[in-house]
Amino acid sequence: MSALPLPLQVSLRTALSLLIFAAIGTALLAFTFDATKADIAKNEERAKLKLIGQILPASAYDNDILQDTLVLEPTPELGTFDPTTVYRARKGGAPAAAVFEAVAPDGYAGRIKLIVSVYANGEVAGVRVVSHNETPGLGDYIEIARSPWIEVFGGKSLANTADKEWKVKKDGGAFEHVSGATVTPRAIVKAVHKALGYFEQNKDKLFANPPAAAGQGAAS
Amino acid sequence: MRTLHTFHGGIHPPEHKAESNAQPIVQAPVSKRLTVSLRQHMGTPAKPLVQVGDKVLKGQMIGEPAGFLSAAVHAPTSGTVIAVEPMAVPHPSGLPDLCVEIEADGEDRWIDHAPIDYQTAPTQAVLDHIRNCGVVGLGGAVFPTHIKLGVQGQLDTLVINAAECEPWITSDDRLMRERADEIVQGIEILQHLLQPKATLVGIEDNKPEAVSAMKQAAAGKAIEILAVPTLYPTGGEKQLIKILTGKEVPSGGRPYQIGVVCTNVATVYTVHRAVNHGEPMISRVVTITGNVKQPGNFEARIGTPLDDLLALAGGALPDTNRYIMGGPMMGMPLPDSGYHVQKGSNCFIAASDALFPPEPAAMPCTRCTHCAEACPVGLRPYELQWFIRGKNFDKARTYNVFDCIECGCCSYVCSSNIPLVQYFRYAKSELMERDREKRAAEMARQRSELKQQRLEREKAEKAAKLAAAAAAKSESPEEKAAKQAAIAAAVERAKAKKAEGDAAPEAPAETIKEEA
Amino acid sequence: MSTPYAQILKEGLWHNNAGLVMLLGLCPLLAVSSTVVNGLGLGLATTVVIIFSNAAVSLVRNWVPAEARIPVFIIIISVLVTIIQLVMNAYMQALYVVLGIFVPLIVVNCTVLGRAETFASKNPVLPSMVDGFAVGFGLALTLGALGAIREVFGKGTLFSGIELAFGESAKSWVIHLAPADYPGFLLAILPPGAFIGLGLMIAGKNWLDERSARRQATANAVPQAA
Amino acid sequence: MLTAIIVMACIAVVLGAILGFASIKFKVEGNPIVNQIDALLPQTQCGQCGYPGCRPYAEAVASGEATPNLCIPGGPGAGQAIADLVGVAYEPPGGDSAEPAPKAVAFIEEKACIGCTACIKACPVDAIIGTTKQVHTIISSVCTGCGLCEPACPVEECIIMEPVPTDISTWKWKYPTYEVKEVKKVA
Amino acid sequence: MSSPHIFEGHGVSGTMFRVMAALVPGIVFYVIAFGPSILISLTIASLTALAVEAAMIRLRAYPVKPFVTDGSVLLTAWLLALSIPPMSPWWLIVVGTVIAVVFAKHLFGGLGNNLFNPAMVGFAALMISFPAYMTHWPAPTVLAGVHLGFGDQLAYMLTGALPAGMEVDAINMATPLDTLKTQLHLHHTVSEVLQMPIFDVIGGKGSMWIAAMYLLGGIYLWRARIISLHIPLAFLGGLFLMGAFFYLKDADHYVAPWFHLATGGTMLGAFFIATDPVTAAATPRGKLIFGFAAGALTYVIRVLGGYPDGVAFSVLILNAFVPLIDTYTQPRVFGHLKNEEASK
Amino acid sequence: MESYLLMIVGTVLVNNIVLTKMLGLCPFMGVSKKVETSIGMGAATTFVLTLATSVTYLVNTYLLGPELSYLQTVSFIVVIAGVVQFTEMFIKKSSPVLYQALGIYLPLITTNCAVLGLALLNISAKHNFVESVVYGFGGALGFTLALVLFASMRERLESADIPVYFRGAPIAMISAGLLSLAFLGFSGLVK
Ligand SMILES: Cc1cc2nc3c(=O)[nH]c(=O)nc-3n(C[C@H](O)[C@H](O)[C@H](O)COP(=O)(O)O)c2cc1C
Ligand SMILES: Cc1cc2nc3c(=O)[nH]c(=O)nc-3n(C[C@H](O)[C@H](O)[C@H](O)COP(=O)(O)O)c2cc1C
Ligand SMILES: Cc1cc2nc3c(=O)[nH]c(=O)nc-3n(C[C@H](O)[C@H](O)[C@H](O)COP(=O)(O)O)c2cc1C
Ligand SMILES: Cc1cc2nc3c(=O)[nH]c(=O)nc-3n(C[C@H](O)[C@H](O)[C@H](O)CO)c2cc1C
Ligand code: SF4
Ligand code: SF4
Ligand code: SF4
Ligand code: SF4
Ligand code: FES
Repeated sequence: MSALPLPLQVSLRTALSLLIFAAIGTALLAFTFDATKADIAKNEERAKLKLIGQILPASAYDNDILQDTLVLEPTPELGTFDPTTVYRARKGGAPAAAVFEAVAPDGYAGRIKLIVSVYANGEVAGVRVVSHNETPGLGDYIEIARSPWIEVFGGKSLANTADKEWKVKKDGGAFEHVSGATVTPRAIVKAVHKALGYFEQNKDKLFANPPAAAGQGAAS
Repeated sequence: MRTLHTFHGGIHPPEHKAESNAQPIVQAPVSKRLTVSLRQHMGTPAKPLVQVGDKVLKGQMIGEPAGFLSAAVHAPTSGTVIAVEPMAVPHPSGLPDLCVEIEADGEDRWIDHAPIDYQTAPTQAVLDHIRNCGVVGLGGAVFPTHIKLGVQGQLDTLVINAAECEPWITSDDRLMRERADEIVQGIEILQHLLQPKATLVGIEDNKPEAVSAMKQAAAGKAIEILAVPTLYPTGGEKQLIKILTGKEVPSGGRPYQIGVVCTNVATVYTVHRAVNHGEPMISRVVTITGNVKQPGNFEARIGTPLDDLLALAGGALPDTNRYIMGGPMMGMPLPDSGYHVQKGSNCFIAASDALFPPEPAAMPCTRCTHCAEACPVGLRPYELQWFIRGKNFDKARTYNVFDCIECGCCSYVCSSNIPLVQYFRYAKSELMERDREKRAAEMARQRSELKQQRLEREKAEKAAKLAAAAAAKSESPEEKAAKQAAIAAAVERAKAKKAEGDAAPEAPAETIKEEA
Repeated sequence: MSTPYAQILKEGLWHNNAGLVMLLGLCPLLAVSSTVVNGLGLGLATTVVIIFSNAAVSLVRNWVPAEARIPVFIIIISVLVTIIQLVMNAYMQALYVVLGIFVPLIVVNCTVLGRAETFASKNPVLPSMVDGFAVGFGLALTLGALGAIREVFGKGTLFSGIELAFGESAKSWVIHLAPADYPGFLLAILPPGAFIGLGLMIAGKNWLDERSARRQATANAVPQAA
Repeated sequence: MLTAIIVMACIAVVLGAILGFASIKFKVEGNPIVNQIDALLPQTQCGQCGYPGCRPYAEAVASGEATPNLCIPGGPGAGQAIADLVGVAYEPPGGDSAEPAPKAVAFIEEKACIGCTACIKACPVDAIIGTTKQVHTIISSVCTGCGLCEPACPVEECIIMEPVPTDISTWKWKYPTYEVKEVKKVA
Repeated sequence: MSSPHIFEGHGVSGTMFRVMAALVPGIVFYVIAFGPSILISLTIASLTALAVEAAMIRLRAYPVKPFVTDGSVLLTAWLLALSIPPMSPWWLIVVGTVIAVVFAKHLFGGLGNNLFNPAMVGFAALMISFPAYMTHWPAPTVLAGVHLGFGDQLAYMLTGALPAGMEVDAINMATPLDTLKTQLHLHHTVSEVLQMPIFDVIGGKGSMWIAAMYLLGGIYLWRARIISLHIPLAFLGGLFLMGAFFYLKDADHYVAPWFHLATGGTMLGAFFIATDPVTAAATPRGKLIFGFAAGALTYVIRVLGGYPDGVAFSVLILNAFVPLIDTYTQPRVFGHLKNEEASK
Repeated sequence: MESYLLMIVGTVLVNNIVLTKMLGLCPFMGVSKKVETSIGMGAATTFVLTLATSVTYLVNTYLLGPELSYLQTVSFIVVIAGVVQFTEMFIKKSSPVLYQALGIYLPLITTNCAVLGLALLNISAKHNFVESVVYGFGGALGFTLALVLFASMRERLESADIPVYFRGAPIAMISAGLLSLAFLGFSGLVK
């Protein structure tokens, strides 16, 4: 080794020590990763179930909802630009409800991402806001952590609420809103309304194919 | 008709010329005692030529020019030298400076003096004559005039500064009204020496009488008399040159670089007295105004006590509590009347709090930019004071503090009453001090490196020598001992000397000054 | 080169506090300190990383060639951080999600590398770990304190979000300091509040330090005068 | 696991090679920082910093061997500037911040001088002229006032440090004192 | 003491009180349009500001009197009070004033040292902290179905209580700018939106009168040589040009530029806020850049951004640029060449 | 094209990495005493950041993939260190002048968490290659803008009469706070 020119020698020495440390480090990491993999996956599952649990009572279904999924291509009616996952709840094998993503594009400060669960009969089981940029302190009462407002959708359906009632009170509709911040609820009401329409029209397709292969739903 | 140009900024303070410009110049009697400072000009002070007890004649040189940037000082009357020592002089530091005090013998006897024929004499002789007559600029900077008049090369314009833009002062105004012909003769001397293509006299248009007197005197000569708009500081050399010629003296540069020489009218008059009459500069016209009974202009000997002049003006009113030498914008404050006329004293103002209300308390700068709008140089005084307050002098330099002419416009308009000019003077003197220190440090470093090199060289030489003398025997122990004994003896001697020296202290010997 | 442990602790916790004095590791300090729980959570994670990275660096310091020193340290630190990341994800996922990108960013927290460089690479293992603890815990305390200030002003609570770390049952630990209709001073929680809050904390530390220096000075002066 | 290690190993080797190469290629030639520090020092060459002159001290600071607060004539001003330059915190030297003494120059009482040349050797800037057994004189315009010659002289009261007096030509304008601000009195 | 020995400056308080005087006509019309509550806001803000200023100066051991009486803090308080909705709760005004005076002014060293416009810092802090309170303005007296007297307004501001049987919605409404923005968001066209009653009174006439009065005050400031016209004209120009550009592009979705000149904080901003000498650019060219950019940015924030009015934020953003602007727009100094200046 | 422009406006003004995302604060505080140096630091960071985001994108897409995602942190930081080192070499070789100007800042960039932060954000935002590069470049521009503005403000504050306990770091923090407050005015500009 000493026969090599100095720069090369030093390069080699550096590379070698880095190599050793990188190898040891990576081995350690790989080991930890393996050790925690199961826990992490379980955690993620639990978190998802918890979210779904908020908008769909566990009693409403008996299948493994996280495995019974369907990937939707971007859908303008739902306002989505990326593929999204639909979780399908079944009771005794019959369609019970679907949980899917919808986006309200015209919030005060951009897109508001929702997750909506709808019973097979077209009735809303629940809605939650997943992410939004609305003004803190003004438009953020749509978060369940701040106010129960978002629960106004429970039980609403196209059948029991006429199309022209799918508006905030200020615009003559049926939905409450906080005075001074109508833009946000207006956007959400519109989005949920559209999502219901989409659900009605594609109900069969949504529940149609057999449960997707395992693993597809876990990718996120 | 020549088109006049303008400069940025400027202000219109109340003029207060009427108080003193109505009466003719009064000849002030020779005072009993005259105190003449040897620092009557910019540059190196004159070297005293007289000692206490010497008899001097009027016009006798009592201080000789020391070096190039210097001018002579003369006895203003005949009499006896009674003191050559530091005395109070008008200087912002309030420090005393070397003066010659003369007790007048009342005879006022001239020393022999003769005019010089400038048309025929060699230029250098004329310049030397002017220098020996102690002619310095009377416009404010008291710059030795012979240097300005010795400019070589093609001169474009000779500018005669008769703007007299400072409020209250009227000495140039009276001089022009009464002695326009002499002034024109003086201008002709300058024209002869400098050969300018054009000669322009700038007079502020608030002195119409002076303008017409000068126009009359200059009729038919190659001298243009121009009335310029009244705006302080039109009389600033660079500003006047800009107004009259449209040219700007480059920053840090001198007018001659753009082919201009600018002198004050009173200076020109003094040149005329010196050249055509052979009279050295021993008197000047001084305005006494402000809080006095009868303001006016007086032709007074250099060294005349201010008190005597005040008496001629009817005395200062009772509420007078300070004096200003010069105008209210650039003049120097004097705490009392115990000062004397200098060559540069164009005016003394007796001040009271009623006439000159003390400056209100300063508040922080609000960046209102009034100062920048008023600054004739286009500086931004608010930025400068901001940096200077933070002791960030380098920034002050990059923001051109050295271009400030200390005209005071910014302080005058400052809506927060900040003494801006003082900040700038402070910063300039700090920066100059730093530059001096830097030069000194640079020199010290070079010398230290030289010494280091020398030591190394010597060490090397010594090593070589030692090697050479390795065979030969080294210094004998006896020799060494002898050396040491010699040193010890010297120490003893010195101690003894010191013991006796305590009784008879000696004047410290001068340290040798290296020529810079 | 080893310093007495008390000295190390004092330096790290107060005199050379990473957040307040050295102004290192500012991003996590400012970005995640919107509540006490977030602040302390990341602070403690950082502390663990510094302790172990200091230990590891101190262990291998004699075997690493000079020119590979920094990269090796970086590898060590990033491996440790990833381990913490995985462990947090497995056992405190909620908190992990909230802290987000700032967990992996512990790698570039200059404090960690700084301690490895200036202390651990020159000292034995135990003092290095103590130093790691002192510096890390000093940072964690700063984070917690800043989080407390911001949380109290911004939400009127303390320890909100504690359930992220300790599960739903911990929700009752949250302290409500303000009446329910406190409108919340959002500025404190938003980025400007983070900067201003830290500025106030540093000024407060300056004030405390100067006060104690003045006290010490008068205490010293008295015996002299006597 | 194996892929993981291989991937990381590749990255590490590439980086290591680059680093090693770089560390040789860019060995710092000379240290320009020394000149910058030297420029900030007062060049009094007094040795109060504990180094034989300003440049050696500058070298010491640059190498991290000395702290920036040792130069007494430079005072906190120079110290702070150097600290900023090399990026360390400036701490005032221990004890009360001694105001730098007013500038003085050395002066040799000619009657006392024995011409031993000891002061010449001590003077870092060669401000003293004279040869063996001759009366020595100091060129005051060159003297930095470092005072090193004073202790070197074997004769007492031969070399005296004389403060440079302020006169009209060395007088400086003061900071304006017109501020509304009152200085807080420290209890 | 040294030269000069004569002075002309009016002192800081002279300047500040004259600026306050210039605000008075605007305030009078404000009272006519929105009722007397603005006077309560002004009082609360002024008292808070004076108290906080005195406390800060006391803490710093400076002489209290000259600073507290210099009027600058009162001006800050007034401008803040005029920017936040009248009938805001008292604590909102107090919090805003404290932030303005303590954080934006005194921590930077007090008068003359601050980088950011204190009143606007106070406003912006309130805007992001309490948007719910900051976006709702009382309906102009003519529009409100009910009329609140002075006592009612005072009680509402201090306790939040309305006279029995009255709802907040009855007296509050979004401002014209806010309404315009929201309605355009709903894909209405400008002409449809301008049919709404609110534009009749405020956008059309009420607020135009207030704006005209501020303009009048601004002209007085200019005549009194307290401000130069560089900033206001450039500000209005920037706003107008942006407005005209978008208006000409699509008149259905962008309202005519003169609407922008007459609404919101435009006139107050152009003549009283962007001109704050301490925090605005100070070189002549710098002032033009500052004003123009602030005006243009005001439009951008109003029309494309998240806030109904952009004056405060655009002034604050430009405040941050002031040191750079000032550095690179230094005017030529006498005797220096032109290009010499560019390189600082 | 327009979407990239919007992305740049978004990263520079609306979601400025320093003032809103709070990344890269150490150099933001540390290298902002002089405008001149801040420009140098900004330029150096811009170069490195743009390069680093593209290289990390490639590493992530082609070397790591989803299975090895747990190696992101480790591999990215190593790659960044390499990029910085490489940049230093390259600049020194190709432009000594540039090296004079930027050289001293380069080592500081490795531990600038904006670099790693943007690389990680790119992954979580699922940007494609071009987007990653634009995002990195925009982020760096935002960093430079904030840094230069802040430096100019600090230069001016140098002479301000700041209360004693607030001199230095505290007032710098508070100025940064107000700067970030001002930048909140851009929010909503790009949805
Ligand atoms: C800074 C700011 C943020 C706002 N944020 C929201 C928001 O997030 N959601 C919302 O619905 N309205 C928000 N608004 C209010 C809207 O501009 C508009 O005034 C309001 O939605 C109209 O409601 P109204 O019809 O009940 O008066 C915000 C206003 C401002 C000034
Ligand atoms: C050849 C020549 C050289 C000069 N050199 C200097 C000089 O070195 N320093 C100086 O202050 N003035 C010098 N001056 C004089 C200036 O131009 C100027 O007249 C003088 O400084 C007084 O200007 P003021 O009263 O406007 O300050 C020189 C003039 C000439 C013609
Ligand atoms: C602000 C300012 C105002 C001046 N005003 C006059 C003036 O009114 N009249 C004058 O002769 N010199 C005035 N000077 C002095 C001139 O700049 C210049 O020094 C003088 O004209 C040169 O002539 P001298 O060497 O004969 O004095 C002023 C200088 C300054 C800085
Ligand atoms: C023309 C003018 C405009 C002013 N505008 C404001 C302003 O918008 N906001 C403010 O807080 N102070 C303003 N002031 C007052 C004062 O300059 C301000 O409080 C300083 O920023 C405090 O240092 C203004 C003063 C003047 C003379
Ligand atoms: S004193 Fe200096 S800065 Fe002030 S106006 Fe005159 S030239 Fe300008
Ligand atoms: S005039 Fe006075 S207050 Fe106005 S900017 Fe100039 S220095 Fe500042
Ligand atoms: S103390 Fe300062 S001046 Fe003296 S030698 Fe050392 S560095 Fe030079
Ligand atoms: S003469 Fe003395 S005091 Fe002066 S530089 Fe030389 S050693 Fe120093
Ligand atoms: S922690 Fe972000 S740059 Fe240091």
